[in-house]
Amino acid sequence: MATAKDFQNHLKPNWCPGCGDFGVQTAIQRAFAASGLEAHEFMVVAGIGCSGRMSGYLHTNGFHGIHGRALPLAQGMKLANRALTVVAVGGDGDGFAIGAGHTLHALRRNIDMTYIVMDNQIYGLTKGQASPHSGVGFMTKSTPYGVIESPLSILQLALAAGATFVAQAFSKNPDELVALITAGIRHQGFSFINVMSPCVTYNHFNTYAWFTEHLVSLASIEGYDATNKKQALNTLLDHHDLVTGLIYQDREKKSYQELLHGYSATPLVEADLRLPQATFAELLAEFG
Amino acid sequence: MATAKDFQNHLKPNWCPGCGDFGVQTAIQRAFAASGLEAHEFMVVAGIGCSGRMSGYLHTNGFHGIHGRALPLAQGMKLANRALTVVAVGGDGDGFAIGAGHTLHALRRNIDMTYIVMDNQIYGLTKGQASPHSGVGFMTKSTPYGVIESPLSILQLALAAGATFVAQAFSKNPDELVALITAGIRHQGFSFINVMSPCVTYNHFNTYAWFTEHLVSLASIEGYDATNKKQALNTLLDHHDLVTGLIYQDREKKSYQELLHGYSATPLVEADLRLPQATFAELLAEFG
Amino acid sequence: MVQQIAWKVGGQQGEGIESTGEIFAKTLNRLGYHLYGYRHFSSRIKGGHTNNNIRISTTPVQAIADQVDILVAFDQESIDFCFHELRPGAMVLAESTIQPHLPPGKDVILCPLPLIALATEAGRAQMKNMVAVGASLALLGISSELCQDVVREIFAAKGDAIVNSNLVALQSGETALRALFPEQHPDLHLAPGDGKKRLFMIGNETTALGLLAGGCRFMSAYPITPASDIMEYLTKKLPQFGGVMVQTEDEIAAVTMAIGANHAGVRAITASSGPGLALMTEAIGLAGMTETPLVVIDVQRSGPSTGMPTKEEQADLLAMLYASPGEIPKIVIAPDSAEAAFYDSIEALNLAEEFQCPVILLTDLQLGMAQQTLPDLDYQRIQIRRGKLDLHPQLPEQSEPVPCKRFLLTDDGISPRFLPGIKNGIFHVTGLEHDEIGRPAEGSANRQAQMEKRLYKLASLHFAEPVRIDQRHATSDLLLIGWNATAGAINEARERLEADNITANCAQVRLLHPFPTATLTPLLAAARQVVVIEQNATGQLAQLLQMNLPASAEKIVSLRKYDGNPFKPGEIDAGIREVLHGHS
Amino acid sequence: MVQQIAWKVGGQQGEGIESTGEIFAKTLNRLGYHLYGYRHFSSRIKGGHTNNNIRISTTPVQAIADQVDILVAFDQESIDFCFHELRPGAMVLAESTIQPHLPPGKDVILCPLPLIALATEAGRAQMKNMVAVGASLALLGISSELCQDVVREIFAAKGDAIVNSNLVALQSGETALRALFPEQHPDLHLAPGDGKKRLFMIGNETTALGLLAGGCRFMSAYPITPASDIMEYLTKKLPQFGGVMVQTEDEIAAVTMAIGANHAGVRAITASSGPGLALMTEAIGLAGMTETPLVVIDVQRSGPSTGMPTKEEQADLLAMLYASPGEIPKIVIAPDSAEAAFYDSIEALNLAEEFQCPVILLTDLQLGMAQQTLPDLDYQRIQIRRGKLDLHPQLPEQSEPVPCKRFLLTDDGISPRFLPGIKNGIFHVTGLEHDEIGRPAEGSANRQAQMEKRLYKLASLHFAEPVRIDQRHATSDLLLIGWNATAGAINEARERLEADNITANCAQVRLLHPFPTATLTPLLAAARQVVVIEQNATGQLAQLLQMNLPASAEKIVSLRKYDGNPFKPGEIDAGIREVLHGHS
Ligand SMILES: Cc1ncc(C[n+]2csc(CCOP(=O)(O)OP(=O)(O)O)c2C)c(N)n1
Ligand SMILES: Cc1ncc(C[n+]2csc(CCOP(=O)(O)OP(=O)(O)O)c2C)c(N)n1
Ligand code: SF4
Ligand code: SF4
Ligand SMILES: [Mg+2]
Ligand SMILES: [Mg+2]
Repeated sequence: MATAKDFQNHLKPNWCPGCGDFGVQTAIQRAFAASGLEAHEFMVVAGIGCSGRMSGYLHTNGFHGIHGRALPLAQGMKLANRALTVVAVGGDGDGFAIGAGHTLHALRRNIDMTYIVMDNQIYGLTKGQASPHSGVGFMTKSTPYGVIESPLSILQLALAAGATFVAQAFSKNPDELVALITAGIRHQGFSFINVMSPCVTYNHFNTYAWFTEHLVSLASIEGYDATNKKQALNTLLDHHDLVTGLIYQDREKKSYQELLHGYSATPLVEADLRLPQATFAELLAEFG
Repeated sequence: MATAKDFQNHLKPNWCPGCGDFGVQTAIQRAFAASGLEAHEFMVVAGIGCSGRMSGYLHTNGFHGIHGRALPLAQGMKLANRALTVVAVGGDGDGFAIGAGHTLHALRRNIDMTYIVMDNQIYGLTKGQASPHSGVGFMTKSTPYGVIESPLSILQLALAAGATFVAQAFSKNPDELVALITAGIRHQGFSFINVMSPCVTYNHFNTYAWFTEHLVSLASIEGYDATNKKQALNTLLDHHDLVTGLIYQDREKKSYQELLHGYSATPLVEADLRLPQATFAELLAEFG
Repeated sequence: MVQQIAWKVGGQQGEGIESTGEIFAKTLNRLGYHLYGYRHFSSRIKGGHTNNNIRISTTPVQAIADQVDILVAFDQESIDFCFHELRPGAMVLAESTIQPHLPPGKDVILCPLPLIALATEAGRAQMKNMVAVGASLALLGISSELCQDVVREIFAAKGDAIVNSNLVALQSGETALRALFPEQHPDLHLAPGDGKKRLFMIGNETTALGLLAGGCRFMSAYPITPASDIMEYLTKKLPQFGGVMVQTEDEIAAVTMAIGANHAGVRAITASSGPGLALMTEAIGLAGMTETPLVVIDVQRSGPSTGMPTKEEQADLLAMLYASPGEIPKIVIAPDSAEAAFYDSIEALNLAEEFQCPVILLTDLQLGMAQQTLPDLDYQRIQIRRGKLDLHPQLPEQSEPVPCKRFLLTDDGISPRFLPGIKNGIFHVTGLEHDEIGRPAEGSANRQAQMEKRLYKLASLHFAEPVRIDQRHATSDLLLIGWNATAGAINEARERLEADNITANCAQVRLLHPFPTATLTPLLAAARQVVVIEQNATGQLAQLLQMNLPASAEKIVSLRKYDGNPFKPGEIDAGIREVLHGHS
Repeated sequence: MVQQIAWKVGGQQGEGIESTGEIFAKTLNRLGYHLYGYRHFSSRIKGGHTNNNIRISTTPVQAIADQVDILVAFDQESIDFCFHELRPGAMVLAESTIQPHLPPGKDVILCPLPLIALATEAGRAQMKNMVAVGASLALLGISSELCQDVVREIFAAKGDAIVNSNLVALQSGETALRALFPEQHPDLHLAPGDGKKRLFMIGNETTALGLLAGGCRFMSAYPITPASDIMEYLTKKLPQFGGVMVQTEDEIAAVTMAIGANHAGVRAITASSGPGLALMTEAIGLAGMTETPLVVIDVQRSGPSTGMPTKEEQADLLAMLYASPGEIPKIVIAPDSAEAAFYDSIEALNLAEEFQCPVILLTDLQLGMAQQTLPDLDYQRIQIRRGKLDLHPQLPEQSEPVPCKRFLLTDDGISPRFLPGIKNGIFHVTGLEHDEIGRPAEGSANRQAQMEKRLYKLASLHFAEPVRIDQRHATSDLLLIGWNATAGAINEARERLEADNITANCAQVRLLHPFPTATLTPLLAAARQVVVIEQNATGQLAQLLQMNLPASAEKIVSLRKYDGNPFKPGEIDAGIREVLHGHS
């Protein structure tokens, strides 16, 4: 069986020393190993951003696409080959600004795949502009007088979009992150994991220390029931989204693939491309 | 003072007889009149769809843009001329499919304007494909075997996006609709009004009769407090979003214009475009 | 006896104009006529004038006629709207209760008929379309008896009662016409058809069918006129083959999902029109950069912007050639008929995989929506060629964690390809500039090598018929060049010119990128004057010809139409004669 | 004594390479030298090799030098990376603790210096950059005393202690160099500057400043390299003038918000690079159709797709000309220098309002990011022209509820315009085809009239200097044509050719649409050979020239570079000589 090592490729990431994305990288490697699958069975589809470089730092199949489009690319791959274990990764700008529409629709579509966001509440790669998750008052290159829009509540949005698996983690708490990614991969449907992954270069507000102080583990909330959507929403409201753990999971709802009419049980990539002559004749017969 | 008549332009709308959008049209005309403003003070920005033709059927300024982009167009106009009363209108496909990202971000940006969606849970203009708000199982031209994605919960999404005014109405209940549009225009921030506006041609499921049967007025819910976000969310969950009335309003939060640093108190369109020579010299002096 | 007739039916949208045309056409098809139908829409769903123009001929036709011989009018608006198109002596069969009247100025025969009353008598007022068909057939000298089988076939599923009442309605139309207007009209009597029933399809259907036959098993798309037909056909049919059509949230998702599916190894496509293609621009660049096969169909409509969504135009050509952030390999194919669209769709899928790049299949509204009879589509011509894709590669053990060389530099610039998910076949791709193993790389030599690899790989492209040449003369007065749906009209115009001893060769350009300069050079050289006929305002193909064949640039004249209506043969004929006069 | 020197500093990103270059440049600027600086980035935020190449000259320069005279290296990687660029006899000032060594094969002088140690001694290790500046100035023969005022000015805000320790560091660099390497290098001694301090800016700053001076009061944008500078400048400055910069959720929102603001009457812009422009394609069509003024800035970078975001390229040209669903009026301006970008930005805003259409201001990464000294920007040349916009119209009473004629057909195709919100001035616009009052309309005559109105209104465009012509000879062996940032390198190459008695005229094309055919025709006619020099792989300007000037097509040769690095003068010189040989 593959170990975390088998997912390493010895490339030195181009992230700044201390960047939260390192923690996500090793967590992904451990979770992939924990899933019992081999390296060639994964497909990691990445957005553009510092976080987007992730696909190049894992020894699996990877597709580093264009800004904001990791999710539709990934969904296409999964539907084309249901045997692939597809994981999309990207930044908060990638997923909640330019890609916001795709994120909502991927959540509702519920294709069996996993989406990991490295949320640093800033645009890292473009050197420090505000993201949709930047806090009010935050001064960035694009907001020299401070952010004046309220940050989107990513987690509540996910629930409203019909998500069947919503979790949040902290890149400095790798064990919980590994467990959540592993659970997400196992989930039969779309799993969304938002990871607070500090940008040490451009976000001096939402730092490791800040998260350590503010994040509350759902495990510490007595009687928290992740299958209860109402409780999930109310808890998020109470804690201003600053929780970690599995927030909500719907184990009943079928995935898109299961619901698709006529969908090939074997990977579509293996389908015979030629139409039998009789079938072709039948198709023609409809036009006359 | 202007009356509803002053907003009529005697054009025969190209909607099918019985289309829900007629009710929205007259409600807008009445609400505009109720606002005490004159016809030339409004700017109606419309998306593309049957609903998008609205701007042409009102005697006010109108901009009929491209599919899904009514909101950014409208926000640009409002910021350019804060004296204009800006109202964006469009369909559920326009606002929640192709325009979903803009909708979320307009909600969080909270510019002082109003957005009215004519939600018929179908693509009318393109002759009957599923919309993001179509129900599961609904057979349309694009889903001959039935819709398999859960509909987006538009109202819960709006709340999660940080909306400060969220309402829902039914095009067949014009008095409530007029009241909500009027309140929305008065609201100091972004007001979102989702109007169930049946498509009599392509949606034979979500019909007038269906809505009449299923919609619950918030007025009938005892102790409903529209300033309480938690209650709003829980009520939506309980009623599967099938409520009408003012769902949530935050009267405290300042609008984007109020928060903008240095923003001209007079309409920006009136600003002097020439820089004084001394100012220009100061700007140059920074480079050397 | 005549060899062809132009028939038109007009009325309000939603009152059965479509079905009237359909029954009429189906009947004539079974009698062995060639048909070409083109619809006029109003920009509304119900109500508003619509008409369906059907040309009936004993020989193949691919253009709408200059004039209408028979107009069936359900309302006065239809008479007023279509009057200018009627030929002198044309017949207007009009519903009598509307108290039809003719505008002044043309010698046209008005035949008021109680269509609704007869239909009501036969069972249901809606059957007025059947009454109109019966009357129309009578005018053509075709006994309604010949149509009874068609009616039986069409309504079989609805039960005997419906079949019978429709038969009665059909018959009553014929009877009424003969009774009320007994005069014979030999100028409307059609010579007999050849009795061979043909396919009757629109180009969007031949395209969609070609895609299916060419192995497309995945489509992601967003609805838009006039491309939605393709999506609506494939969403019905793909599940029969295990495949999927996903209606996405927008066109950006549509094209990127298709790129994802292609990358994984399914033949996947998307289809849209100008506004949607505009939104796909960035992603098409990604397909080019990652060398991912991709077929995108652009059914052009009238722009700019939302423009006139139900109207004809050919104005996306240069945009399709050049729109992309940066320079990529791209193949642009423009079928010149609905029949060609079938084979070209298959070829587009093949070329996308062979050259590992995006292929744009550019059609236009007229080609996509005109309903026409077609020769049989040939199963034997369906080929699946997947190029350097190895579905069962023998791969050496991947002992080091280094990706496979997806972008291996080769002589022809095309790298071996296998699908992701294979043991020892781990690979990585990126939209950043990259090295052979698909890792971001900015070195100068590598950049140049990869750039040249991508751009020059199309040098080995062989496209069967890049220009459809109809060369009657070694040298000629004229060379008429067009693309997409104009072929039929150009051809008819040419015959009229030839009849006046003006020699003309014809060429319909089918491959627009890489541009078939070598094929075109001798053709242009052999003509005294080159007229480029296009449905746009800036003469886009003419510009391309000028760019690529500067030696012939001075001979090139551009004939354009951009009012949203397809060229009629007479308009082209007249336009060319004007050109000739201007230059003689 | 020499008239110019190429100096370069290299090290890891994040360790102060930027500030080293800045202090060095600021000092030299105050001494009256002309400067041109170009940076090399790694695709990472911290770490990875970066370097800053500064050319210092007693006369204006606008290109990077062929070879480097002095390299300051903080690490071995910088030596290895830049070695190939060093001229024989060049000096390498290297941090001694890295134990620097030179690759074999070139006669270069290595001077290890204890930069860090001296800096630490002076107070802080980071001041190694100041030590390096002191040593570099010493090499140029410039006493560090001359720089003391600069240091004082730069650090004034940080207090006397910082000023003083920096002065010490500066001095120690000079002292150490003279002590350790006392040998004189007259080939590095710079002739004195003219003592005139100039503006020192990047093109993105001149562009942004031009926009501000041209009355832009609204910007909506999404971050992207290399355009973000414009947004970051305007977000700081606009509030000072009551204006707004909105960072939007994506580029589609950015451009449509700017269209909205322009429609309401504010001069509004957006800026991006290739990928962002691709996403704006559809909306630019809307601006064209609704005749809304709009300025979009495209700072080109290396594509295709995400490509090489920090590298130079000029590959968006044809896309900018043709990308749009359908055909619209569009003006495309390409400033040929950072200075020109200032005036052209103002002109872009004027033309957008005068012609009521989108204007693309096309620049490139080199032009946008190269730091350079500039002649003063002239306040007197700032004009605001708003065309047919009437801010205080006298309108007749709008007694009928009919919109005003926003799309009135006029002789020049440009309709009178006033802003929405005025009593009696209610009007409507739509991206659908429309009539004069802005209502959807599909009639043939109206369509044709509106289409012609839009497309032909640019006929009256007068652009001051559509081609920057430097014509030394009535007829010449060569005409060298370029666009955007290549002007400087082309000019230097030209001098070398002329020195060998090869006569060459130069032309930098600045207006790309409508194409300045009339201006170019005599120029091309007067040359024996035309070389088109571009930073792309397909020769886009060459293609355009071929299309528009077919009579000269055979003379046109394309010289291209597409490895992401700007042309150096020597590369152009060599390329042209190859062309000449190939053709002689
Ligand atoms: C279409 C497009 N627009 C803009 C960019 C520039 N860009 C690259 S990454 C990025 C955002 C980075 O932020 P985020 O997604 O949060 O990722 P992070 O770097 O913080 O991990 C932007 C705007 C681009 N590459 N493509
Ligand atoms: C970019 C683009 N894509 C697609 C279309 C085609 N289109 C026009 S309206 C529409 C959707 C209509 O649905 P909705 O927004 O719900 O409006 P309705 O007609 O139901 O009022 C679509 C897909 C378009 N005009 N532009
Ligand atoms: S800039 Fe921020 S997000 Fe990017 S690598 Fe550095 S620390 Fe990480
Ligand atoms: S199709 Fe539906 S939405 Fe459109 S006008 Fe008709 S009823 Fe209204
Ligand atoms: Mg981020
Ligand atoms: Mg709808």
